[in-house]
Amino acid sequence: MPVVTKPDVPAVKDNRERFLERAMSRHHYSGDALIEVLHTAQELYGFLTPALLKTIARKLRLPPSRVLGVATFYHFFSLEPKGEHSMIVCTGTACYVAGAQGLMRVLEHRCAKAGSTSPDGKMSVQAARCIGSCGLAPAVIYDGKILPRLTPDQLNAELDRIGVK
Amino acid sequence: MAERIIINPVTRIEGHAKISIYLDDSGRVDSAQFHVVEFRGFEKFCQGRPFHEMPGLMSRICGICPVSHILASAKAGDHLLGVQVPPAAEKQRRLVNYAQLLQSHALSFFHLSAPDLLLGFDSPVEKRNVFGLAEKHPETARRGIRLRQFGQRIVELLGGKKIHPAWATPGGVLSAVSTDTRDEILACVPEAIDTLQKALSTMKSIMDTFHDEIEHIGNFPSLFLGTVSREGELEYYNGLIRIVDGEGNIVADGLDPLRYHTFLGEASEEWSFMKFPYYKPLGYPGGMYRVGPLARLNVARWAGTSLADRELREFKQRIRESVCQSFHYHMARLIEMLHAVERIEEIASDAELLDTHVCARAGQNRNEGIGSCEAPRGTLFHHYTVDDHGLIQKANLLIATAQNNLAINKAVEQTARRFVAGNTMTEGMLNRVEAAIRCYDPCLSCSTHAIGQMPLVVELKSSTGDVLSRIERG
Amino acid sequence: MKTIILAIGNSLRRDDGAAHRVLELLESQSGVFTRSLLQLAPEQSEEIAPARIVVFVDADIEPGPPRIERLPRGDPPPRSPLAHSLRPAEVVALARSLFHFTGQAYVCRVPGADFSEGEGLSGTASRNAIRAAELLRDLLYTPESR
Amino acid sequence: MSVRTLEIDGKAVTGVAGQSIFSVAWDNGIHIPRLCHVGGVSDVGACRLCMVEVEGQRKLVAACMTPVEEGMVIRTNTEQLLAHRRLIVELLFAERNHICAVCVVNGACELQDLAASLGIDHVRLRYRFPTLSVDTSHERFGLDHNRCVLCSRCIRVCDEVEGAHTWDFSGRGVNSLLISDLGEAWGESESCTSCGKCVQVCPTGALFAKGKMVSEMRKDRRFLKYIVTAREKHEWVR
Repeated sequence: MPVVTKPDVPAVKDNRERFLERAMSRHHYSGDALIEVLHTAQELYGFLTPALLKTIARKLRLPPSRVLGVATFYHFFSLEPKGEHSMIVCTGTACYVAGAQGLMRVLEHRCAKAGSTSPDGKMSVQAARCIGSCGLAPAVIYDGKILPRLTPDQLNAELDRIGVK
Repeated sequence: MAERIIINPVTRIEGHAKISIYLDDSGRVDSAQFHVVEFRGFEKFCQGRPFHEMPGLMSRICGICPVSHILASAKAGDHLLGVQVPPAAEKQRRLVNYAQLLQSHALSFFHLSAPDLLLGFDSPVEKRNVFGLAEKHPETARRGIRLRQFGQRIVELLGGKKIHPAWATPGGVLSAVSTDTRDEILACVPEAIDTLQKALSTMKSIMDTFHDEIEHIGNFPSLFLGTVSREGELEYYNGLIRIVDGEGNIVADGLDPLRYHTFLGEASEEWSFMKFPYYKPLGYPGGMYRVGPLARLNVARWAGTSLADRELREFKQRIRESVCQSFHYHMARLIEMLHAVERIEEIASDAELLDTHVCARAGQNRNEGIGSCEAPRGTLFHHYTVDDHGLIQKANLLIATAQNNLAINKAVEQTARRFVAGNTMTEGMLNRVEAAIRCYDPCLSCSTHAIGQMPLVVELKSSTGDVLSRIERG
Repeated sequence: MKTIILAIGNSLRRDDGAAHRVLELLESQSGVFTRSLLQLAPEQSEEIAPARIVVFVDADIEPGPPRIERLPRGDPPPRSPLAHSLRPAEVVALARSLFHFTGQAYVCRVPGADFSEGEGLSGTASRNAIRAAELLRDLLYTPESR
Repeated sequence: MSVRTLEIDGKAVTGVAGQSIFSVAWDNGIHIPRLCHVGGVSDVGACRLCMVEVEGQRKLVAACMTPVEEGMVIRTNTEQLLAHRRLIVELLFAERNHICAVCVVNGACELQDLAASLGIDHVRLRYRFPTLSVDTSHERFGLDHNRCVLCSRCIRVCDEVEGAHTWDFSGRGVNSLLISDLGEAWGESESCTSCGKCVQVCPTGALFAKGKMVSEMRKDRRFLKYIVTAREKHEWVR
């Protein structure tokens, strides 16, 4: 019963529904596994559509409002398509003191506000509370890779390199 | 333009107003402007609110005539629901509307205007006030208070509160009237009628002494707009709009208040925050019209109640055709009050008033609702646009004082022309400029009432902006 | 004979409603009647007539400490009204000439700071309301009036 | 059922094991302020208004979430507690747009009553004035987020008594918002049975019956107890 709308149309057969189903079945469709299932769905689809949430709620026999509540509570889950790349700015105390706000301003100016994606879909920007690398402050995580002791100029150069206009 | 006289009277009470009189080089009055800073927040902050909240919200616009705003608002709500309110509810609404007219007019006549009228415009300012009146005519002053209390009491009995009652709701009203309430109302009627007949006969006996004021305070041709019943009687709650010209000829008749925007335009001027409504076919500012007590008597053929009819006939004979003199607003208020008391008696005697079915229930059936009624100061329109879930998207309020705005300006200008002589300002001139405004009993929407209001300031300025003289009083 | 306290003001204009707060702060006491009003109208002259002491509590736009003043006898200062409310002195003058009021009249001023649209008092007005209530207690709740 | 003897505000009282401090206090006429507790559904300790002092404990405890223990000495009304409560209520007022003068439950609102009883006449904090919507898509009821204090009574009564679990919170912290189902308009919710229980338990005018005007709405504060007693004990007592 494919109710899931596909964020993009794959050339090959889409196995994602099957993977998601398998994840739920592994947890015996238990409501307690909601967060794990949401994780799987997010990894498979990149973001959580209303249709996806509805399917998960029905399979796990949970009220839809709780599923949406959980999905919006954690910053990890996204209800909008993610950008091609992501930058997570650490705004923990050490990074803040070392100038995280300046980095955030650069990203806001050139890409998007924290928590959203640039209009061209190129870059998602997020803020994090302390990533535990205070020695590298201020730090930005670019596609899972730490960019340590970053200055606004270096960040600008990095964005140029990635191709952000 | 050489000199400018500025009267800066009401800054913190009921909005902000200022009068500027412009003199030409020879010291004669060139023009006059009545500036108003009206608090217009209501049209903005009701956006996004459910329309059922509107009567309660709109009643907050004014502490003087909250009932009118509730009624116009509830009627706009009726329109959105597409229902006919139950007869008992309509009777309650009419009753309270008459009661409010009574209390508002009583204050205007007995306490604001009577000192001018009964003591004379040129009597010393120390005595020409409500205390001077209390000294010389204690019985009139006392009666005026009791008449106002009667009106207030009805509003309180039916509305639950005197100042911001919230009892009318889209579809009807909230509760039924008890027999005790009805009896209490009826018991007060005879004294009220007596008070008004006495005041009318006093007023008629002194009318001729005001020849000068009648001729020169706000006497100019204009259109008059008011609501009449299908039979052409005085009507305050539900009727059709009629417009007559300065000679009493009907210019337009049978206009549906729900289509007000097809015949009324709203202009604005940079020197005032208040709108300048006008009659569209005659353009701006040629389409100047007046509303309120005098306008209603001018558009109606009959009052529809016996005592008021007799007075109205006499009034119309006395001044023939249509009445253009603003001064007659005072007399018109007395006749309207008499009519209101007669109608109050009529409604209170009707058994249907006590019916307990007072609210028609329905869901929203339209996206646009218009409600209109006659407020003490004139015709009032509330116009709401709502989304499919009943949330207000746009609200337009056309209030009586705004509709008299052009006429008030004209009256001030004309009065100043007559009573301003040279570069000096006399008490008499000031009195009469204020008297010209007082005819319309303008209500400039509510503000604070704290101690420390700005005094009345009159400034005479030279062309270079120097203050040549200045009068200030509390 | 009784004491009447009239609180005047519009609580939708923030500190303009300070007088109402003063009333709330006063404990009820036998022989003391209180009323909250938006503004004074002629009919208040009849209401206050039977009182021995009447106090008008009102917000004040002039800054300074709250204070209670005795209203002088005699006519109130003249004015030519365009607005629809009366001043305390006017209500008292009416009460004297029409309803045989012979009592003493006071005005209690509660200075405010913020008279914009909205509800709730500013810190200034709140403090002044508390002080004004104390002043009223001193004036009205003296041993002989108990 | 084993009995616990303790002291609340200097008064010797008894409760049964497992009973909350809040409940024992109320049984004994000591009314601890609250916004999130409502008799008939589970407690969550969300509003923090019922915080009390327990002798020998450094931290304040939520009376609704703490079971009574033998020999406890509890104070519910100290200066410190009152100051906390005042601050909590002021925070609630500052957080959203609570305008009593135009509210349907003006005069019968638990938040308003609470503020009055705590002597709050102004808010020391800066108001946030968030732009929040009103949802009147439901045929009979409306939701005004401006007046919501996030007490979650509606969520619990819908879940535990009605069994629909239409409501929940989305987001977190200051961005929390009451949602129905997957965030669609209330009127489009598939799970809502239109029973109106949430409207009755809402302490403010956030959930209201449509068609009510300012100050007109009065909520039935006893109905939930009636339903729950009927369901659990088969006794229909008002």
